[in-house]
Amino acid sequence: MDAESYTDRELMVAAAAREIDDGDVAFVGMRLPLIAFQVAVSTHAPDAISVFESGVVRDDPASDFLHTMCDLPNLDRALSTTSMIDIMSRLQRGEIDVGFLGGAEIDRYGNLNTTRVTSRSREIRLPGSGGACDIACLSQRTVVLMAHEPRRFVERVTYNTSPGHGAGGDWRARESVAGGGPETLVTTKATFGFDHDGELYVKSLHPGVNLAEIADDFPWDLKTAAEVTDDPIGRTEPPSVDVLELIREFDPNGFWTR
Amino acid sequence: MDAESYTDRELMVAAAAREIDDGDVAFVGMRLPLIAFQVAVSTHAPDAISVFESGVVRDDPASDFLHTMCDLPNLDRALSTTSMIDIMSRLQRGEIDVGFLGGAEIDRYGNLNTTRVTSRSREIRLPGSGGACDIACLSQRTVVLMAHEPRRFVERVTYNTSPGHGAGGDWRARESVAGGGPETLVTTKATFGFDHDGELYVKSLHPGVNLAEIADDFPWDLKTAAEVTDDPIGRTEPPSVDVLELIREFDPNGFWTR
Amino acid sequence: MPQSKVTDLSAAVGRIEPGSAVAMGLALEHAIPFAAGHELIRQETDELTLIGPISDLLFDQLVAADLVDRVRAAWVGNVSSGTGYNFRRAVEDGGLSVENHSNFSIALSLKAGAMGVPYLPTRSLLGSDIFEENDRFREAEDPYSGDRLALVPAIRPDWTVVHVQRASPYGDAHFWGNSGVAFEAVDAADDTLIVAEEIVEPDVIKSDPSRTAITRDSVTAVAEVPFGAHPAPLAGRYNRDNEFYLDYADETNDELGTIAWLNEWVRGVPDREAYMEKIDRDLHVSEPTVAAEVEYGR
Amino acid sequence: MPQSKVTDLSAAVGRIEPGSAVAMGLALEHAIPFAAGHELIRQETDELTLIGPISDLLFDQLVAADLVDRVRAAWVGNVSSGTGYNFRRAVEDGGLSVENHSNFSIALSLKAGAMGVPYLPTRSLLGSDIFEENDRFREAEDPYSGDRLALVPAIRPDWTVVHVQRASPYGDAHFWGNSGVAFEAVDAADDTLIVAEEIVEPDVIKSDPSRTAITRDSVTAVAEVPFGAHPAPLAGRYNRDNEFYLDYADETNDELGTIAWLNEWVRGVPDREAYMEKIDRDLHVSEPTVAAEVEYGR
Repeated sequence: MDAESYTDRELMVAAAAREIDDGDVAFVGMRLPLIAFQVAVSTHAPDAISVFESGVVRDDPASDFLHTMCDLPNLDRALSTTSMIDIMSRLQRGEIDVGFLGGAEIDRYGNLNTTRVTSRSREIRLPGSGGACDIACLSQRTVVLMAHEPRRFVERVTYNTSPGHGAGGDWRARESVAGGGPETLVTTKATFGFDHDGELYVKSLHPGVNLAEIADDFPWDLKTAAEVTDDPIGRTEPPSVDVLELIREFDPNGFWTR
Repeated sequence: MDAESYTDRELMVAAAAREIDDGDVAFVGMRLPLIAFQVAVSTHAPDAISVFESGVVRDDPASDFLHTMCDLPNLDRALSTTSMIDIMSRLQRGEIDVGFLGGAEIDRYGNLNTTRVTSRSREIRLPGSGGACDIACLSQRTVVLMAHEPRRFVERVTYNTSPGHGAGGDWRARESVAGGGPETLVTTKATFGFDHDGELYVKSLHPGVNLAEIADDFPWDLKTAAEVTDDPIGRTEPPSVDVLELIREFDPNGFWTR
Repeated sequence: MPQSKVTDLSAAVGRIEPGSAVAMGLALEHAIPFAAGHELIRQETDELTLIGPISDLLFDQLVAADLVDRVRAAWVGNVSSGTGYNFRRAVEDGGLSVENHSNFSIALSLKAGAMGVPYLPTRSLLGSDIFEENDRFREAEDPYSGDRLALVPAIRPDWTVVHVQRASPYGDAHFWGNSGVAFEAVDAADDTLIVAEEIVEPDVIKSDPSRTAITRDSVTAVAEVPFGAHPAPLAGRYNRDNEFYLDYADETNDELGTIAWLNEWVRGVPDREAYMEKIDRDLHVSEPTVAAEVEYGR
Repeated sequence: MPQSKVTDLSAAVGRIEPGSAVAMGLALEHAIPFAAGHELIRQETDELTLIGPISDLLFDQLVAADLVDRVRAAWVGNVSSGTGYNFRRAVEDGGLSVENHSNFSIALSLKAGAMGVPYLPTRSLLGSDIFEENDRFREAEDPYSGDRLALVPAIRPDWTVVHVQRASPYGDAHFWGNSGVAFEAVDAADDTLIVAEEIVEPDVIKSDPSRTAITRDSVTAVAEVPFGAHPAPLAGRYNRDNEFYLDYADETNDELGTIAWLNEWVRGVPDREAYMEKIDRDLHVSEPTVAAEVEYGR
């Protein structure tokens, strides 16, 4: 294993894992968050538990690689294998501390689209929400993971599958959207926060990335930490050797992370 | 065992058992209906199943005497031991063919009171509805079992715990009460039906009982089968030897039936 | 390592403050947490609101001990004999407020709390005086069909107390046999006390995750109390002690008898162990049915 | 004796008429009734409405076979690779109508059907275009708090098809592992087809009634089909065949490839036995975890 070289996705997993606090109940979806939870509970968050919309509740990493949340290693020695209504009711009761989301598009206020996009005036159908809309509406906070591709950053999503901060300001309260909305976006190039108005700003750049390189990827004037907080733009901490080892244990063939 | 002599309650159980058709899903409450279902499924209704609000579903008699629906013999080798919401949802979906009810008071239109009665101007608190209100509202039909005591027959119940035919006529439809309402009342002296207007009428007298003897028990002019149908008042069939044997097998010490 | 929530029953019940709204006796005649109820009596935790569908004796005992201001239930009595004399006396004397429910309406109240919604709609209740007398139940028109419906608002107990066969020290619990509204009440409550027949290694729970009825995130305290449901039955463990219910009915028909009963069976008994020695009856399951094998694995 | 409902899968699926609304693939990636889906394709049962939360390939295959008019789902694709190419093509070409749901809204739709109420309220959906674009979802004011809520109307499928580990000939079934919305869909449906890994004696089911997920009164037909969920996993029996999902993605990127795939894996295969011979992979659970013992009895 070469700890000096890691993939963008490995970095995203490491960054996502840090967003799970110890004791959190984390709503884990497909792909990278599956691994991020396993890393978090193996390192700084031993008391975190994960819930999956399929009905699975776990307090530890699965015993083998997971293609999906329903692979048998995720069911085996789970705390509970129950129903979707059970899991979604925890979400609706406000008991999910952090939920993970992805998207084909994200806009200035963290709204996400996984339903349909337009490419060269042709409409492209995407798979749809899954549980994303529910997680976006009802989690105490959400963390978004996305490949850093300019076409994904839009002023306003074509279709608002998973509400973020809407049109900004007190939009969530006005629209009765219960949860806290997006708190962090991790792309393959940087980590972003959302300011008091719910607008995206760049918080830290991943190693080797500079601001000029990504600013043009956004069709609006991208805010930075320097404008929003007193802190300058940071440098995203690379994954530690221990964390990389764990990622490669949980995804031994790099199916999701390479 | 003396098949010639049987108790009033044994007769009621036998009559109640006859109200369960083969293939029925029967909502069984406490006491006598517990035994009636066991008799029915052992005789003419082998394909009937019973559901209990506690969460029990059975297709056969319990292996031992039951004081309550939750005694272990009723849970042991049940088809399902589930939740109340599961059972009540079957009721609300309209899938319960017949439900059993009792009451401290019944009125002209089959409304039942198990909440509070007035005795010599003093209010007496009774245990309450349990599932009776739900069974009364939502079963396709209900069968009421009551000791034949004049104080129980009232023009209008003091408190309508379990709606019958309300004020008569199309009251249930007007009030959006979903199920079919009471079809039969079995007392210790006679069996009653309800006419097209929802009013109680005497259908058959138990062996040894004559009409004059019971007519005064009702504070209104009691209708009879002769007025409602073309049939004369019948004579309730006494329990057969086989049925009595079963009742005494299911209630060996006569806890409920003697 | 997750934190152990194991404590003795007395300390666990001590966390339930006077004035609390407590849901208990939720699996109907099955698995009633009598040991916890008796501890409430010994600790004189008063001004309680009790929540449950039917309460086979337990509510009557807490009312007898004068600890209850309000009952929100469908049925309060003694299933073996009918009347709960102390409940009846307290209501008739005006000292106890009752919110009358049907079993389904209390189930839906707790389910609404469990689902995190303010109410659930139902076709039950309509036409009854339970509906008419309580303005918490609202009439609504179904916007799709125009049908008349009843709305049942959520109940969110401060505490839910349940008795289960086995739990891990972290509060993950297996339960089998009929559950009534027990787990809806756990999900709806702010705090849950699990009284377990047996505390087991976490691996036992994890060997059968579809048997898990409660996960740790809902649980405040876990106490191990063998026979903690007596005289109620517990599936696979012990049968109902019907004689006990009949004796209670005989002995609590008046206030003096009730005081004597409470002194003998609750106040004069330090804990469940002493209580079961006093009972001295063998109620264990004598003809076990072993559940068919189930495997998980990978 | 109750009536046996056992029939072969072909006859059972033959009872599903063209034009039916069918809920299947309800436990998410787990226990997907692929065998029944393939039988629908062989029988060319068309004009279907498909209902489910996410459909890991199954809906894409039925769409590929041009049997589907409408999908009511939260997600349609291939969890291993992302896109379901046939679903995507059909929608983009305008030949397939989609009612967009979230997982929770499809779950609540089926739960409302299961509970026998016209709708259930939720705090989800609000603010999303899923809510805005569909006038079946209604806005409501909570009469208790004034809060804004969304109402999700009931869905009552004509048929629900589920795959379970074991069922009795009468239709009482045990299931373990995560269930998604499978049993809500069974309760909501007019008819249910159980595809069972194994048909067992009724006594096996009755040995563990808290494991029972379906009782006979909901069931129309029972078919025994070992490996009937492949390539989906089934708890305790076989793992997910990820290669199969990836191969499908590779081979169905265009219409010709799709036709070839359907001919090879569905139309050219008479039944599941032949299909599994063709798969020739050992997916059995190799390291079983045995569930802790449970007893009932008296």
